[in-house]
Amino acid sequence: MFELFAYGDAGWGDEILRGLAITVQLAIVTLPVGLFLGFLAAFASLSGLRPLRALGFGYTTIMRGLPEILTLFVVYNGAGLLLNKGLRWWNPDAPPSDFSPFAAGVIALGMVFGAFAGEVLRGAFQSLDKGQVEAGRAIGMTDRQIFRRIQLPQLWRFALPGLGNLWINMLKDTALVSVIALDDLMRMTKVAVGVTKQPFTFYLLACLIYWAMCVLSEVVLAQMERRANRGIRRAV
Amino acid sequence: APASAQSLRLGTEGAYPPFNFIESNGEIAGFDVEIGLELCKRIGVECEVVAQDWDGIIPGLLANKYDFIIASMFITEDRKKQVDFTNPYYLAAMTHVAPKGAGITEFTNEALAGKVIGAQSGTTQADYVEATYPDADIRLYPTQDEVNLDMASGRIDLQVGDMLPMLDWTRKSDDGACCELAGEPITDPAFVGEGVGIAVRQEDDELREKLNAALAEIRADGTYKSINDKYFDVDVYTMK
Amino acid sequence: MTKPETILKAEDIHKSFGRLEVLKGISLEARNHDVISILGSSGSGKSTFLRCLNFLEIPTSGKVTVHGEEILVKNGKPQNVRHIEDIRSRLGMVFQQFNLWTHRTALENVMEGPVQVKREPNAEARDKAEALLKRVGLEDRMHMYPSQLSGGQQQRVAIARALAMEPDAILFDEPTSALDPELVGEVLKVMQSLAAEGRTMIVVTHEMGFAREVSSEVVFLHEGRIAEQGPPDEMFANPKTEVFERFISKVK
Amino acid sequence: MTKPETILKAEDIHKSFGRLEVLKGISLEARNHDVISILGSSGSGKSTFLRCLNFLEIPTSGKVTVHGEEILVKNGKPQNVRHIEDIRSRLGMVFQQFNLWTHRTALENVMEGPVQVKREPNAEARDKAEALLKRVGLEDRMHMYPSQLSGGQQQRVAIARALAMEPDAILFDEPTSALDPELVGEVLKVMQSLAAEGRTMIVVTHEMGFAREVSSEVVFLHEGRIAEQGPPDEMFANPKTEVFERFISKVK
Amino acid sequence: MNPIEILFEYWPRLLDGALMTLKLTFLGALIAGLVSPGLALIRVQAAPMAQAPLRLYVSFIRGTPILAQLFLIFYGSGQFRPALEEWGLWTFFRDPFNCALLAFALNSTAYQTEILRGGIMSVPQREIEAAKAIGMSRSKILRRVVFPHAYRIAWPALGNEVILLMKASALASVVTVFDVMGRTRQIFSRTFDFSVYLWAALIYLCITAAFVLLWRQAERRLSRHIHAPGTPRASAQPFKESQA
Ligand SMILES: Nc1ncnc2c1ncn2[C@@H]1O[C@H](COP(=O)(O)OP(=O)(O)OP(=O)(O)O)[C@@H](O)[C@H]1O
Ligand SMILES: Nc1ncnc2c1ncn2[C@@H]1O[C@H](COP(=O)(O)OP(=O)(O)OP(=O)(O)O)[C@@H](O)[C@H]1O
Ligand SMILES: [Mg+2]
Ligand SMILES: [Mg+2]
Repeated sequence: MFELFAYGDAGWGDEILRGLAITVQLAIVTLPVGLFLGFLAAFASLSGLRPLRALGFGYTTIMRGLPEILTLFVVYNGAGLLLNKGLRWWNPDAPPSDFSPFAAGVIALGMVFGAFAGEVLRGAFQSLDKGQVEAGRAIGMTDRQIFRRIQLPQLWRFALPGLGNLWINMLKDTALVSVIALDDLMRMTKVAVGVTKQPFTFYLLACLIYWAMCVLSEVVLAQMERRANRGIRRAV
Repeated sequence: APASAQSLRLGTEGAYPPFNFIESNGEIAGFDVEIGLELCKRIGVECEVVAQDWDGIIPGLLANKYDFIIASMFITEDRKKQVDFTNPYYLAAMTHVAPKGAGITEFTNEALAGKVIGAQSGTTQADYVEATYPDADIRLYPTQDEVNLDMASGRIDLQVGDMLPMLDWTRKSDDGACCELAGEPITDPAFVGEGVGIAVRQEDDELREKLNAALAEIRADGTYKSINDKYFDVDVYTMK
Repeated sequence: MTKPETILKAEDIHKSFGRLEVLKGISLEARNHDVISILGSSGSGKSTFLRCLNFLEIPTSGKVTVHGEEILVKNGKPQNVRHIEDIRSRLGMVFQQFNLWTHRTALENVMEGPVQVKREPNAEARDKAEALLKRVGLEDRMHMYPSQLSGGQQQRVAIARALAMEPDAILFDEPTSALDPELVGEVLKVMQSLAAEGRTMIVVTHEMGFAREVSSEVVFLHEGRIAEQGPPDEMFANPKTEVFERFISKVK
Repeated sequence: MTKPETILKAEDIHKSFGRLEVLKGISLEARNHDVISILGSSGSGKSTFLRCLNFLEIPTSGKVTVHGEEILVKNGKPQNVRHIEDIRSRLGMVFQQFNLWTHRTALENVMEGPVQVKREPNAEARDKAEALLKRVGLEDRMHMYPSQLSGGQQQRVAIARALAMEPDAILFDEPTSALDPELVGEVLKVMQSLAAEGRTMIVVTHEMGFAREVSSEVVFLHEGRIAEQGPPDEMFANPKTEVFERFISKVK
Repeated sequence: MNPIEILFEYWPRLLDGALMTLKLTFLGALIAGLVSPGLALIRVQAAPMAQAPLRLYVSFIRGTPILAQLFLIFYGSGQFRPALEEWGLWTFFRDPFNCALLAFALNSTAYQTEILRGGIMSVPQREIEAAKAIGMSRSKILRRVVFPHAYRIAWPALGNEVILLMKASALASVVTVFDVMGRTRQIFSRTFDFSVYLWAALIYLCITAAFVLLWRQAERRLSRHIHAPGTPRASAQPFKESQA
């Protein structure tokens, strides 16, 4: 049994670890992309401009309503085709360019993360105490000062739990990239199953690895939340 | 990619033993891959092997994720609309596979109505099953591996697969021992077409010509045969 | 004492929310050392009026003048938007719910305005803030966060915060009504001492005691209009309008 | 009038939260027609004591007897757990925050106890509930949800809900302190009329007026003990303890 | 082919997929909806030791990709066929639909339990006290006060969960259950026509939109007492006012 997981040519330990590395890389690269999109979406939906608001609303609503796997396929299959068509149109002699599964994964997962994060951030903005904003106005602060000095520092505190959940979801969603042939943890597991014919063993192993990552994330997030709430709740 | 490139990428599935599969050291190997790499050598380029799930294998070529597909793909009219094929590099037939002692002898829609029939999704086998047995309970799997896995665990009564991999599976693997080939080989040209070819993008005529030339070369000098013999008892190029 | 000088003047303030006209033309003048109590039953528009004075609500029409700086509003559009922040920094405001910034300590709450709005150097602002917190009896709570303070203490921090801007006048909107009865006293004491110092204050309140004993003028709002106005002794002794009479009898 | 009969008796009630002893042995007896006001500063244990009477808090030790039914508590374990629901249905309770069931109308709130606990037929319970709501002046609000009622109205529904159980005594925990000053009057009026009817009531309150004029006995709690107790006139006229004297001076 | 032709040729397959998506979602949510109230109560009330297995289950489900869970149940059960046959469970696991449904129901149960637990915990303690104060029994309090409130509070979150479940059902095709997504991939691998994805997106958005409308309707009904017309100013609770 244990030789199955051995590290090296005979066992699957090294393949699965390599898959895990891809999974972690994918999640870590996606996070800033998703957060950036999330902030854009939140600002768009809170903006005073109607078209911008509509854009923000459309993006968050549609992306949240579509299965992640559909988004992934659209990006992976569609974007590659479009990219090449676009390039040809620009320069008929352009060499066909490459659109790697990794990039597709980052873009698709980032778009999904961004849509949800947009809502989390918008909600956090709106749950900031209006009284505190008024107190800022009442001493003559400008809107920018109010945003920077009062809203932004507290935004983090309100948004952190929601963003933490999104991170964990995204970590799990990376498993979907296995269907577009990125050699992540899930795909390496499938490969191992294909060869060893031991589906239960290997899928369970994969589950346990994902679980461990999520539990670890939860621990770290709880720590961050505690820090963010310093001084907010009573010590007792 | 221009055929003059120094290196090319070879796309294959990696879940279709013995033609293409992933070994426990993570390398992709198999008949398709060996032939493909040999052809690269003859053209004079380095080749990198890229694994791609079957579902997306043609889109992947069109999106330039690799430069040609050598993945036991039948040359069919539908596929020709999207990609160009080289000359066939082996001939093939499809076959039914059933659990040993299942006693299925008649292969008509009526006889198989209600039976659970499996095949890999997106393949000519799947097309064949769907067209021939509309009244059966048809299950389509992402990979051939999974069809086999489920056949071994007894979820399906019958499957249709490529002749050679099925031969290999039923005779050489442990889990394949559950099952045996059933009925006559399926050679209906409407499904099997002209045989199995290498797919390239339609604009890459030069690459296609080079591949054809290299194929003829390895066929002529016996390299093909030595690879063939590592995997099969018969010469798959002629099926004789 | 200097001679009475007009600090804040509101002329014919109107305010509607949608189709509901809440303020129907209110004028009020506060001179140096005035302590004006605004009374009125719930919904009469007291808070709205107070908030119009420093443009937390933009009046529908009217004119507000603070220390010579005037803003005229027509059709809900202030003519001199630039001056709004200026006027706000000249008028301190103390809210019913204190509205302290929960992510800052008491001291930081008090320093924020001077440093960020008036651009005072940090050290200077800190000294002043410490002095002010001592003034309201909180020298030992300066580094606590609002959530660690009682309501009465929070409200005293809010008063110190308003004072830190060295305002020409301070507006109070029911500063004690969110407090437990026992904590009311400490805040009223601070307000009383501010009045004794000669600060100009406008106070919306339900505390009849304060209105009677501390204020120099009482304004009674009824349905968006000033129904009665005058020195407290006179007004409470013989109310002229029936509504005010009923109001006094109900509240105590 | 019937002759005084003991309705509720609490003997030597102790209550600790963790290591904090909040009640340090309190005994109290309420007879027919008694209206007992419990005074005390914040944190003195008034609410806790009241909640021990109907076991919303389980005392650490002591004995509560309601109408002959007694529950003895030792080491935080009541000896007669079965009787708790019984005792509760004999003691009405009116909370500071009203605690109406927000998902039921006023009428449904009042009917809930009789129908669900006392198993009265629906129609009968409805008639009674309607009569009670009329009694507290809410005949035109019966089908409204709590969120559609003012605080004073909600508190009156809560009183009707307590009355609907035909309790032997009603406990009030600061029934007016969550109300706007203007709404206090309506609730006090209803309570006054209940007292006049001869209902047995135990009232935790900050309303000195009510304590003085309506109650037959005043109990002053200080740090978990009864510091002073007696008829209101006497107590307010000459407080015997320093703490009570200080208390009266602070609250008014 | 243009998008319309694709739809014209393949609509029966897409419709078939849509029905499967609905069936999986509805049955999965329903089973979870029946099981979760009991589990939620355990989560709120039971001793920590008694909760341990439940917490482990919820944590596992929430911490692992549903794709992995699907594979684990479907292909994993195949590995244990002899044992399952012995217990008479193989007939259940033999059918891929059952396996997929089991995975989704297990998944949704975990999430619904947590949501409902949150709902139960945010029932105003005071209203429970008021019920105790008139002498209601525990079970009555649950039925008359706690659950009506908890469902109202949890309703929007439960709706979200159903939508998430519907999206998750797009993975069913990996175990040969062909929902909208499965059909779409099948059509795409035949036509390589991108527009079929757009039709799939449209189908999902329509299902979601219809569901959201229905759910809102029900929510409005559940919260009559909050959105009741003619609500006066909440003068009763000066604390709540400015926080709204
Ligand atoms: N932002 C708003 N939108 C709509 N109506 C409002 C708004 N703010 C206040 N009102 C309405 O204006 C009227 C006056 O409100 P205001 O808060 O000024 O009364 P108030 O005298 O301060 O009462 P209270 O003593 O209860 O604080 C009320 O009828 C209120 O409902
Ligand atoms: N559930 C609890 N856990 C721990 N301590 C509590 C609890 N309930 C009350 N206390 C403490 O018991 C003491 C008495 O509280 P209680 O609510 O009875 O006071 P009170 O006299 O009613 O005050 P108030 O006038 O503020 O309502 C307080 O110090 C309070 O902090
Ligand atoms: Mg107000
Ligand atoms: Mg209390």
